Amino acid sequence: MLLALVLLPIIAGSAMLLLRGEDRRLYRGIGVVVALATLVLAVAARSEDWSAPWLRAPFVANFHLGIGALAFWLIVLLALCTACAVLAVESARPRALVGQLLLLEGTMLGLFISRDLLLFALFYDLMLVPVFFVLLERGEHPRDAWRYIIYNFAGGLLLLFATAAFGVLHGTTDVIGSAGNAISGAWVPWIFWGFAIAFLVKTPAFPLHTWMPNTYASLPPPVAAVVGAVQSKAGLYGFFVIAMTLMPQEIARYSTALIVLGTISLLYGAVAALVQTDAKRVVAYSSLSHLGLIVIAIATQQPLALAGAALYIVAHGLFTAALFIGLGYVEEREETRSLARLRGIGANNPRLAGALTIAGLAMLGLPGLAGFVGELVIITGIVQSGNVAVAVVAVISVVLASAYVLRLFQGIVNGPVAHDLPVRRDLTWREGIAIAPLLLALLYLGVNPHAVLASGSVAIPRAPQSSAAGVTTP
Amino acid sequence: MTLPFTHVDWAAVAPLEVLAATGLLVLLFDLVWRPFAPRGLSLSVAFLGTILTAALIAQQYGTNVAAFNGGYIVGNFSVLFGEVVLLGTLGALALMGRGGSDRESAGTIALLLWSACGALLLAAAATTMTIFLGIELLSLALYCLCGLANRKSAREAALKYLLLSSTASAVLLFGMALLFGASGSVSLAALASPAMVTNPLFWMGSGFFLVGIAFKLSLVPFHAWAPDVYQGAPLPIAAFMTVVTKAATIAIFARFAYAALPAGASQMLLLPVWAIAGISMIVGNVGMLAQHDLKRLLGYSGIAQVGYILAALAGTTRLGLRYAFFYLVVYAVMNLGAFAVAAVLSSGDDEEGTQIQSYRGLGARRPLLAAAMTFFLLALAGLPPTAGFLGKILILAVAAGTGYLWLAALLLVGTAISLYAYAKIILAMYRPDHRVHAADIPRGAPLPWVSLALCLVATVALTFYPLLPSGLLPLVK
Amino acid sequence: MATSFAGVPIFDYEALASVLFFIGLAGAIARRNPLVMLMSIELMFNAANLAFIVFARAWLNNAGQIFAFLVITVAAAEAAIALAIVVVVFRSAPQVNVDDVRVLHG
Amino acid sequence: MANPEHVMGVVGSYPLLIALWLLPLAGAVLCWAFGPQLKRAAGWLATAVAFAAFALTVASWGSGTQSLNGALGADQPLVRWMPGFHLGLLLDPLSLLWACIITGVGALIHLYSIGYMEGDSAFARFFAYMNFFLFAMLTLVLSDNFVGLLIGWGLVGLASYFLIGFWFYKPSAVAAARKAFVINVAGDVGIMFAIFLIVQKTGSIGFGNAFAAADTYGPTLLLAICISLFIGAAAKSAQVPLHTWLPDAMEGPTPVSALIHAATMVTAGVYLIARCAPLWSHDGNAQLLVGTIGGVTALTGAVLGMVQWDIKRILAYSTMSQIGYMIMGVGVGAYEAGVAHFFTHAFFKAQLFLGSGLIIHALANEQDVRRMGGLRKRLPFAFIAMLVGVLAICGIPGLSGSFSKDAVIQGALNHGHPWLYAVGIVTAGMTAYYMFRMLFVTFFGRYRGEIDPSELGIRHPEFAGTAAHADTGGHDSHHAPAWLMNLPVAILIVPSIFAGWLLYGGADSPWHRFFDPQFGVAAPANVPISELTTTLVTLAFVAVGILVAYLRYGTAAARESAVERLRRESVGMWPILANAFYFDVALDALFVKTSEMLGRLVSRVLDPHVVDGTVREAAIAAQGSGALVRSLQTGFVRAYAVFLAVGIACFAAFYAFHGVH
Repeated sequence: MLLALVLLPIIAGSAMLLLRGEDRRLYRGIGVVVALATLVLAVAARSEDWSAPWLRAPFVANFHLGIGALAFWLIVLLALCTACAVLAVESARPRALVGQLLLLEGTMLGLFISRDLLLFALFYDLMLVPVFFVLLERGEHPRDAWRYIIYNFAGGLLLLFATAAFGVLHGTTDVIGSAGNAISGAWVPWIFWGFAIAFLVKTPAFPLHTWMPNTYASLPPPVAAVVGAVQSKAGLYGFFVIAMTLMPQEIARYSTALIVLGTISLLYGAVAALVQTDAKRVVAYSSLSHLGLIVIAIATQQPLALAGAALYIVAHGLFTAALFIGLGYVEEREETRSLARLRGIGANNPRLAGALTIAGLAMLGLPGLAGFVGELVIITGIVQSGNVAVAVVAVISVVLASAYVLRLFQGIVNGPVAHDLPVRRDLTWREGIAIAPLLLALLYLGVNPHAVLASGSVAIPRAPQSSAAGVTTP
Repeated sequence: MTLPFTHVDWAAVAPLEVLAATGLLVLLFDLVWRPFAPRGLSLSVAFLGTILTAALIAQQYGTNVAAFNGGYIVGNFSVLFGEVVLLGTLGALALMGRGGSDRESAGTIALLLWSACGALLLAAAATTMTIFLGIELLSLALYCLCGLANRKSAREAALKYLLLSSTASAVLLFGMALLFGASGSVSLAALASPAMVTNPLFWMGSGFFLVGIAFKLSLVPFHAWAPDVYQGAPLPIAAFMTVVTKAATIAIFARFAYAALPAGASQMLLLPVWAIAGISMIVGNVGMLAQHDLKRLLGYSGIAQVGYILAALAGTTRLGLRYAFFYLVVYAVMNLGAFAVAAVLSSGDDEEGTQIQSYRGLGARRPLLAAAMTFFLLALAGLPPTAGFLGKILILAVAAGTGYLWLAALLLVGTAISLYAYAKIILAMYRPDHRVHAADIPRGAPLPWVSLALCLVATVALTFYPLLPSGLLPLVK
Repeated sequence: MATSFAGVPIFDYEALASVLFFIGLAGAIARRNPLVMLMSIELMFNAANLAFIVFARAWLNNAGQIFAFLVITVAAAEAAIALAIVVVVFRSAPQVNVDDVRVLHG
Repeated sequence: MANPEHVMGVVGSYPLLIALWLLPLAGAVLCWAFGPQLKRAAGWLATAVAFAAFALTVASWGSGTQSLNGALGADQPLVRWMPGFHLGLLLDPLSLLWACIITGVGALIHLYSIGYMEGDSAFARFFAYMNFFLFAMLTLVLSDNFVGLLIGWGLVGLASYFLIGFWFYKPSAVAAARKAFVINVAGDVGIMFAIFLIVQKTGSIGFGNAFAAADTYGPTLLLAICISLFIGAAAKSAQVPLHTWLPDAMEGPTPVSALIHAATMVTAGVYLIARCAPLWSHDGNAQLLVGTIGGVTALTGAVLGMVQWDIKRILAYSTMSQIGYMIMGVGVGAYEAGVAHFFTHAFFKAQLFLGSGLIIHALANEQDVRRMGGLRKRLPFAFIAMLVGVLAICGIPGLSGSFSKDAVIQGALNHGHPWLYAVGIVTAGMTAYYMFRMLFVTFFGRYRGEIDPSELGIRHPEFAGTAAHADTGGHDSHHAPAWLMNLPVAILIVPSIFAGWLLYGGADSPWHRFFDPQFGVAAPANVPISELTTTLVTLAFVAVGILVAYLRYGTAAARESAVERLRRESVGMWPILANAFYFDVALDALFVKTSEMLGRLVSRVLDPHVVDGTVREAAIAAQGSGALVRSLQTGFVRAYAVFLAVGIACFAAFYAFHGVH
């Protein structure tokens, strides 16, 4: 069933790319069904473990699939975001877009359920491809596709190297989600930084982030939603299941460096978001800021911070996706994303305004929504780890967040109606349904975040590995 | 007087004989039936002969025969490299079925097969004499083949290849003479003696020998011929050269590096080769950045890819040889695939279709072709789920394991640059504003399509079922 | 291994072969006429041949002599192909100069 | 706090409490979701919800005041996030008091709003927000832990944001809303920070655990926690220097100003400090700091209140000043007095705002007192309402304000802060001055609404809160029956006058008996000045204030020359007062301008040119090397041969070198 989980969206997506016709309702329908089917499959296969041999030398690698605690929530997030994004697709050529979205989902699913480092690396690079093509065909400038692929591929190469070196050193790469595989030695710092840089590119964190604002601004909103919400978490997920589990000594040794990078990202993204004129870029830079907080949390290794990080990963995914989808609606209606031109949407589109409000409030960490819980628990953990100064910076960034979110949200929604922009009708049922689940999830997790919080503290496996079928030693 | 060679010796070279005879048959059939079945017949015969040869070689798997006084050693090594050579040959033959003029097609095919004979010889050659014979057989046929298109550039490619390759052959030969002087034997086995470590003749001979090898592998700074020749040569011949010449030469190099060097000297002796392999990864990939012709670009790409393969051999470990071989196969498949796409798109002798400009807007006009091309380019860059990804990771693992970290680092840098170059082509194919430029593109003959599909399947399949034969160690005696 | 041959030390033969080889190499680089370049390459081949024969004599191993014959044969074949290619390339050219042949570059 | 888990109240199941808490949320959701269908009924629905909540609060009185084994009040556990992170509801005398005011005064203001908001295009949305505010405020005061309190803290900020920016087509309202929200978030993070520190020490977010450990924090940590909490309190309760949002917040509809920015939300800081009394009682430095800031705020608010012309801004500064009193009271340790002032202030300030709302409503959104005058006859009910409010706030004996204000002033002295005592008395005098100034200018003399604004010294009518440019969405087209707005005001008059009597009687007063279990015994009043003396001195200052106001604005001569006088005063106002001590300018320069400058630096210089520039340079370098490789590939076969020869030479040199060695 795990195999089906990965293959279903990939096959459906590929088939869609090869088909003909541009029936929007049909393809949207198929896409939503597939995305929801993966959700069902993921829940059903939650305790499964599947493995088949791959390499025997120079290290053992297996096609080993399984769903970890944190991965499960990421998969739920991914399936949800994909379903919503597909539903929000509004293109004259929807077939390829939906197909690419499903491919993106499939590759990322593969990443999250990989229990083998090599397989992880494979999906890590593979998931670049659909986004690259979307950028190429639908991006605002081919330059954005370049930037995206070059940065991420460079990160992917380092991951590749680190994986290879890890395999040689440890003898097997079948290590994700199982205890007792921590490595140490003179080489390990190199391997660690290989992984870490790759993950920091993907997240992204300062100073490896410059691909991100362009990419997010350039992507069609549904894809931007999935990329910003879930793909950016691949690196953080990697920190959890790889860097932290396999190289605990290194992450402790270099925690200062990571904390510094995270802190710079935190402030850098926040102040940059304050002055952007492109609505999507505000969200992009805010992402830099928020994910910097998670990097700090990971670097402290404090259980509370990790629990918060797990929740914040999910929460950030939810509100980022909701915001990108919502801004997509705005752009589609007003034909611009410029904050200098947009205003007064709320007068004619109260439902859209409401959706943007909730998403924006979640982003600025309004108490009661999921983002707040994540921030609170993370920073509590940071303080517990003794980094009070970092916590001060973090709360400053929270204040800045309220400033840039309000600037974004008020700029679009409030003010007198902009008469030079077209007036369109409010959200349709379809559009509403495409964004509502994300907002409801934000509300729910804000009140009852227990399950997701718990996944962060158990992400580092302590129990002995369950014996996997089909694995033979070389 | 009795012949010094026995039945066993001739049996060992039976595949070569079959392949050579196939070449003759092609000519013969062409002579007789030319008016009725101009090209299809020649191609069919050539295919059958090549496949028969491949089957015969496959039968030799697991055997171990040192034929002709150790001049031709059959073993798993020769079998596997021989199969790669034949794979490349089949790929090139498939590209010949792409339409265009029938003039001289039988001759071309025959020359191609004979050239492949030389390559097969190299896969098993274990004396300098057989090596020289193989290289010349391979090269002489290729000189002609390069010029076999009614284009100025093809003739120029032939001339350049001829002049430069001959010079390199002479250097190689001179190296062989010095090695002979050092050991008193043409056998590579004699070189493995510990006495060689202090013999200046051996060192100088190895140096010249390796220059010759490096030239055939088109390593920097002996690479200058490669882009010109690949661009000028007819498309199937360029494909053939990138795969077959490389496979055969790597076989020779591996045999020399693994089996013919005295213990203790090998790392220092081969250091220049690793160095130029590293430089090649960078120069080859950088060279791709400013290119406007696909064949030329793939020529530069080949320079870098050979560098990757050699990086696996660095340290001369058993595993390294396996991964070098694996990457060679992968490279052959994805490279042939890329050439197959180009073959579908270009028709006639002028081969205008290989201009990158003509790929503009392909994504909209011929989505399948564009997707296939993208796939192969990404494979060359090493993105999953292609075997290029797995090949690279294995090479990295070997380089990490043997301590050649600088080669691994150069590989990473080179790969990053290469994606930049490949992405340029992909960009040209998919850029929306290029949609209008798409010229009318021919449907293409079936054979290249088949080749393309097979390469595609193989490139994916190799990722998940990697072909990593054990027992690949080359022998000299 | 014999150290001299017909009263001349082996080293001298080696030196001669080397000199011939490098003269050939220099010629291959310096001359513009492809025919002269080919002749220079032949010179390099023959330098190797000389070395083979000398070493064959020195080691009392006739494989070197066989090798020399092989080289002569191959060189003949190569010359045939080379001349054909040169003729094809320069068929309509006023003079035979390899520097005129550079459609392919970059 | 005898029980080991350190839960403050008696743990149990209290459905009434949950109902009381969630009912306004349900009302809000209903009004929001079905606004278009409900139309005017939305107002009645929301009002009914508010009254029901008030009824539930009263019904919960028993559980809120119960006491069992040292546990006071009712505690209802809700959800558990993580170990140490348990959320729940707590109803004890303190929260009971706040809940009563929130729902009681809130219900009256809801009723008033039905009339005031009549005809507004977003009528239902307004009531959804109002109910949402009730819910948020109840969350704040009913939580039994800091996180729940912070959630409420944030949500009231949100409700305030929505309601300030309710007329979102007005750019000034939008800007005011944003400013209020951002400053409030700055306060939120202060509380957040306190939570971090508390969790680090106690591993729990519950009030009980935090207070039980009060004597184990050590002076530094305790001070840090108190300061962090006070940042939150200061932002919410408009304490200097985080007060600048409150005057701007008057952009919201007047009922909002009454409910949120006078009676309830802005007193959350008072609640917080009263709630955290165990912490403050352990830290003299924190008491001094908070008391001082309260005093400074009281004084600043009064000074600025004296020079305002917008009726709502006068009331806003007066609110700020009165909250300064409360903060001063709870800050120095006179918790009962501070809380009492909250209690009385809620009534008379709500009444003042609602009264001003009557005027504004009647004058078609005119808010500038210079353009009023002589309204005593035109709006007699409003005059009575305002008069009672003014007398109460000035501390005229017998009215509610006098009891609580004197208690605060005396409390400052009792707890050893003579300077604050003095400040309190002086401020009382100033309060009397500016309130009577407002009263005289508004209700006496001649109506000045027809006079050209420039003659009154109004240079920029569009900025002065006049109705000239305020488009309030067809607000004037309907008029609700007058009783809808008058009734709540009339009801409020009663407690405005009499609520203070609860304090009468010193240690035997109902007030003290109610709060004794909460705050314990007050500090021994071992001071040279008796309460009676204090009252008399204060009264003297008040009398002076009233007299000055009368002389300047109330005499017959002053009324005659009102136009000329107002013009002169407006034009001649000192810039430092006109700019409200430059707090806005300073905050803007320090934080807003700085962070925007940083943002521009980052996104226009660092990002494109330095960070990305490095990568771009690398790409350009790669392209350049590509061109270099291309140019080396000249096409001359002899050049290639030269490469070959060079390579041969290098190889030969290497191997010759190693061959010889």
